[in-house]
Amino acid sequence: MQRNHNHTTIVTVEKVIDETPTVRTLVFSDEVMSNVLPGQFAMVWIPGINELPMSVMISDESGKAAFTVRKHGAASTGLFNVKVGEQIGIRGPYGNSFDLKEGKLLLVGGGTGLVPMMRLLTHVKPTDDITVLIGAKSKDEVFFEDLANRLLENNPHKVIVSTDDGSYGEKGFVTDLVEKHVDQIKFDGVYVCGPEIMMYKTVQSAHSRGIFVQASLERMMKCGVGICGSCCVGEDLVCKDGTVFDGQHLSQNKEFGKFHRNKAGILENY
Amino acid sequence: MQRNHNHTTIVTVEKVIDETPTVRTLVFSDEVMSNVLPGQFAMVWIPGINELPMSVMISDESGKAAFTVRKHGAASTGLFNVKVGEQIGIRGPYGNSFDLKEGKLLLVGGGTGLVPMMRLLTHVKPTDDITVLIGAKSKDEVFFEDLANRLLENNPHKVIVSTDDGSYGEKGFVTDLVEKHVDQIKFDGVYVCGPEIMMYKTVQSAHSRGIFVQASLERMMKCGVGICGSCCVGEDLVCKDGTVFDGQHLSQNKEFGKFHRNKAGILENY
Amino acid sequence: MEPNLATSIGPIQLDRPVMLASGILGISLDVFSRLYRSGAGAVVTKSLSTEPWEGYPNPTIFSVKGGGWINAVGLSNPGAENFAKMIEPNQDVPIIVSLVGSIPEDFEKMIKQFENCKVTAYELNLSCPHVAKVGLEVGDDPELVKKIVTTVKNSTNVPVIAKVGLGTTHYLNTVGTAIESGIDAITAINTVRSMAIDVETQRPILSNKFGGLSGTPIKPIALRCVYEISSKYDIPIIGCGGISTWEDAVEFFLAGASSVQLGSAIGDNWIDVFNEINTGILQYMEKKNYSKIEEMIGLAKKS
Amino acid sequence: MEPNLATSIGPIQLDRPVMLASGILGISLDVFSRLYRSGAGAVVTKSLSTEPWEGYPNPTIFSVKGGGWINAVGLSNPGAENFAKMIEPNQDVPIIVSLVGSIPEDFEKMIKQFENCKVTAYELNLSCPHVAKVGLEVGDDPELVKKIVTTVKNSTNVPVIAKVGLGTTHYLNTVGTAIESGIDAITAINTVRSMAIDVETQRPILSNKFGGLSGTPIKPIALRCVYEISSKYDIPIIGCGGISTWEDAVEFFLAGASSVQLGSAIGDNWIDVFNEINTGILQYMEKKNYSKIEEMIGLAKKS
Ligand SMILES: Cc1cc2nc3c(=O)[nH]c(=O)nc-3n(C[C@H](O)[C@H](O)[C@H](O)COP(=O)(O)OP(=O)(O)OC[C@H]3O[C@@H](n4cnc5c(N)ncnc54)[C@H](O)[C@@H]3O)c2cc1C
Ligand SMILES: Cc1cc2nc3c(=O)[nH]c(=O)nc-3n(C[C@H](O)[C@H](O)[C@H](O)COP(=O)(O)OP(=O)(O)OC[C@H]3O[C@@H](n4cnc5c(N)ncnc54)[C@H](O)[C@@H]3O)c2cc1C
Ligand SMILES: Cc1cc2nc3c(=O)[nH]c(=O)nc-3n(C[C@H](O)[C@H](O)[C@H](O)COP(=O)(O)O)c2cc1C
Ligand SMILES: Cc1cc2nc3c(=O)[nH]c(=O)nc-3n(C[C@H](O)[C@H](O)[C@H](O)COP(=O)(O)O)c2cc1C
Ligand code: FES
Ligand code: FES
Repeated sequence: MQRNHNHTTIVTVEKVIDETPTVRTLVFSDEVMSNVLPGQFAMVWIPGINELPMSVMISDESGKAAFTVRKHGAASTGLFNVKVGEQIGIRGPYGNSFDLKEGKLLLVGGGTGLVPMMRLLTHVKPTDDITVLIGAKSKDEVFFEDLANRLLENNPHKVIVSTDDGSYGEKGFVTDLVEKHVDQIKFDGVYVCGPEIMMYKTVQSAHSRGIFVQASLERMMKCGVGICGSCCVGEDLVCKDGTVFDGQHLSQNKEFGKFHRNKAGILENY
Repeated sequence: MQRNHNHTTIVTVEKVIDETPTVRTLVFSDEVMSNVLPGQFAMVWIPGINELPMSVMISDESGKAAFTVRKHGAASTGLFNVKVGEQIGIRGPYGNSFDLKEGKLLLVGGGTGLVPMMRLLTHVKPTDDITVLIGAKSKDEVFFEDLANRLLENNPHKVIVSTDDGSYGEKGFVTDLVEKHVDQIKFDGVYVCGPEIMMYKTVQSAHSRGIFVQASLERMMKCGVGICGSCCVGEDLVCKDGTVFDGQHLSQNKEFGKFHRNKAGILENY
Repeated sequence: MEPNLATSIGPIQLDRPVMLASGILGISLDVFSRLYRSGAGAVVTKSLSTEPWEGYPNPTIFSVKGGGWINAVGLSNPGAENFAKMIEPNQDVPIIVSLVGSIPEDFEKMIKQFENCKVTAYELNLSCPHVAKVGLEVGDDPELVKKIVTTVKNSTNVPVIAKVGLGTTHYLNTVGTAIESGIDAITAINTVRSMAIDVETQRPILSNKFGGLSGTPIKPIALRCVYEISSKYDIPIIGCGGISTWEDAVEFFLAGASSVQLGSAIGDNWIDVFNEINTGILQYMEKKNYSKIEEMIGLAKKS
Repeated sequence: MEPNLATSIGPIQLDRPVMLASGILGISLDVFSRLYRSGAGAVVTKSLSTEPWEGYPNPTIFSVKGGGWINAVGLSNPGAENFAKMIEPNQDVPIIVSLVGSIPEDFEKMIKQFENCKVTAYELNLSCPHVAKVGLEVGDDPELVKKIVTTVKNSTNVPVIAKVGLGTTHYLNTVGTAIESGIDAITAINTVRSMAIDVETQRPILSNKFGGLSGTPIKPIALRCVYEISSKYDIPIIGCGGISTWEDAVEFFLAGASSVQLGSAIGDNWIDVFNEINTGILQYMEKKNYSKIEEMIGLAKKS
């Protein structure tokens, strides 16, 4: 019987990689998750604790996938603390995926927003000329720089890191780097995932210059399947219509970059 | 979506053929029913009246099927009285089918038990040498004789009718004719459907001579799918294990030819 | 005459007979407009309480192998006041405001907060099967139902619907009490209390352990409730539970419902389901030569 | 230690934990033997009454589009006396005799008729949802339940099980009453009252209009009932409702059932289902390192 993506599958964590003091990658075997499209996510059950939406991280081993989680509140800390040999439940993949252009591409990621970007890198053509911008608060929090370089070995590419405090790479917000890049280069596609304000500015920078841009949004998610409504942003449901939206569409959304909803569904400012 | 054979499909009766004063054939369009195997049956819903098991009769028009019903109690009389343009519900096909041998074949049918025999005739090879024995009480009740001859146009064949009162064809019970035939000819297969006693004797005649024989049994049926148990005969469930059983198997069944169960499930003698 | 999808549920008039059920995608006015444009005849809001509620932690929803969903979102909602502010600009979308509470005063207070809103009806959730002190725990208490319905009817001229479900008190008694207290219509049914256990980790999956079953599995149960209510009482009924095709909707009309709600079908077929059902109903009406939904309501009781 | 499928339900010992539910293929001793050989741990007979009953006219069973069945066979059965005669020769097959009746004397009388039979247990059907004056109409009346259970317990030393379902009285109260009156075990649940209407002919499909929903749709409901009973009372439980895979069976064990029954799964997967489930449970036990079913009973309540 084919697996119904809405039914929870239990997998065992096989490897835990510390990316930074607060970010870990948990690797597990699952054919379906190893083949998701860039931008797709899973609902991840940490038994007895919570269930969270997580982008599906790549693994270098075939048939495997991973989650890269930053410890934050109780739920993500629960996932962060899962040990090798422990079980978690997964359902999905959910959501649409990035529409990958060819030519000069700009990928912008912050924190765990880099996860879908890494998977996107596994889909580029060898002829594509790729620039990856990685934003972080400080040196400690930089990860996936080496991975990005490794994945792009056979491509013309640049991987540039910026830190807010300048402790590593260029100093300043990654969105300033974005602005600089789109000013100089006519990209064929810009892709962004990270904090909403980073995505908002990146979309503005690219879209206002007529450059094709897509962002993968995050919202509170309960069901992941378009029932509960908790992930709405304007009239869009992130889990079902997204998570990936075009700049064109986002520029007309009243809530993107301005509001999100909390667990009770109350609009809060970013 | 493919049709689930357990879900009732509503069809409209398009033609009604009077076979005898008490037997009618009701023709309707239904691709699935037009292609059932010989021996298979349908559960037929007469809205507001009852639901009955019925062998699926052939029709000369493609994409069509029929039921040939003898009016008896309230349920079958309800079906008998359905007019052209009225709707009935059907589910199925249910049950297994005859295992058709090649060579010299003997088909024995009584009354509406001829229905699966007619369908069997549409599956024989042109080289098969076929004898059809039709039993009836009296001349009035003979039907499908012409049809059998027509279906066997291209085969070496004989169609012999016997009536209990001798008012048509040979006089006597059809089972006496069976006995005579199996004595003279080493048939490759014998197939029978009709009153239980006719089937019992036919099975005995053939099986005792080492001739392959199959009978299609009738029992009270409520569900048709192996849930309710009302169709049991010994440890067999007619709807699920049958309706077609081999002589070998039947000769070991304690109830075949002797008992059947009434609507309350009480064993009654034949 | 061309068939027409309009229907009336007692004093409530709708252009189309299939509504969005409460709790499904039900927290944003923008989403409501989108659903209305997609063919919903009305939208029912998430059940609102006097205070904002976060609801239960995840997992709050579970997809059942045999079909359907079990949810225990725990009535998370932004609270009636916030919600009223959000829908104030609305003019076009028929919005039915669903309310939960424990005492009559809760409902009275919330209805005041909607004074400046265009509200098509209120739906009193007397039937959520997984939150303490509200929902079914209210619906199962006939005295409380009486007080709440009476109070609400005295607080507003907007039509009031009671939503019932399978609880510890027989729902037909709850319906009877609501009718005696002046209710305008009944929605039947809510989700059915259920559970799922993971065999690997050996624990209930939902954080709340128990949740409510919705979707195809409950359709035969919901249909029987509608038929039973319409056979026993003379009250407009909104059928709800497992509806996902036009045939399902028509079955509910034939059983006595004058309109229907759906939720879970959206999780399986997304929001196109409204127009698919509308189209199917229209074709059925053409075939049967009906010009109005009304003509088919309750026909199955005649046979 | 090799895992072993034996289980005990209070005083009842079974070699294998999956039984045939009442009313399924349940009228012939030969069929019982066949099912036992196919892996059933015990068979429950069709519910028997003091007199033979023909049951309702067809259609008596309906296959639901979303899965499961609705049946209203109307408790057709050959009567306890005929039935007792039929099973008298039985020595090997663990047979649980299901009984329906309206008054304590009905049950008393039938139990006498089984005096010469090897009966593993009696199961009192207090929960059939579609026949007047018996089944749920009895189960919904606490006084009557008390009288019947007390009478039955005084009439026999064979263990007695009460089978409950969703009626108009809360089933947990029925369970409580049965326990106070001395019942040995509880089977939960029976079918859930339901209905299906044909949109073409616009009439209820079953001749009795209402029937009981069984199969996959009711599994989440049944599981919650078992969990609720085992959380509230200390009584052996037989889980029943929608079980069709070994995972389903294990879920019921984890919720607190010490054995399970199944019926509808036979309509979908035929009688191989018993051995499929037995094999799956054994593999699960090996993986989890259990030697007895007992070790997993109720584990989901610990989390
Ligand atoms: C599509 C998608 C993909 C994601 N991918 C990743 C990833 O790869 N790695 C990663 O570390 N994080 C990812 N997240 C974020 C993650 O789901 C959590 O939001 C985050 O881990 C904080 O959760 P918390 O409950 O521990 O924090 P809390 O302190 O409880 O909550 C902090 C904030 O997190 C958000 N949040 C909490 N629960 C949820 C929820 N169920 N759904 C969405 N947001 C929630 C809310 O805005 C909340 O206010 C993703 C989110 C989405 C929607
Ligand atoms: C597999 C199968 C195929 C059949 N094919 C045909 C056919 O092609 N043409 C035809 O005329 N008849 C056929 N029958 C017989 C038919 O189903 C009825 O049994 C018969 O029409 C008499 O039904 P009644 O209810 O009108 O009679 P009643 O007077 O009510 O009953 C007479 C007897 O018919 C039998 N019977 C009644 N109801 C059923 C039922 N639901 N299932 C089985 N037996 C029942 C019982 O033995 C009963 O005692 C078939 C039966 C089976 C099992
Ligand atoms: C996720 C979810 C949340 C729900 N929230 C509510 C609610 O807040 N108030 C309410 O009255 N019903 C609520 N319900 C019940 C639905 O309104 C509806 O009665 C039930 O789901 C049956 O309909 P369906 O099968 O079409 O989903 C909820 C159902 C689901 C699945
Ligand atoms: C056709 C049919 C007949 C039934 N007859 C009885 C009965 O006589 N007595 C009884 O207690 N339960 C009866 N039941 C209920 C079953 O025993 C069982 O409780 C119910 O079907 C749920 O289990 P399942 O989902 O495995 O079928 C019947 C069920 C079906 C489908
Ligand atoms: S997470 Fe529930 S609708 Fe998107
Ligand atoms: S007719 Fe029900 S088991 Fe055969």
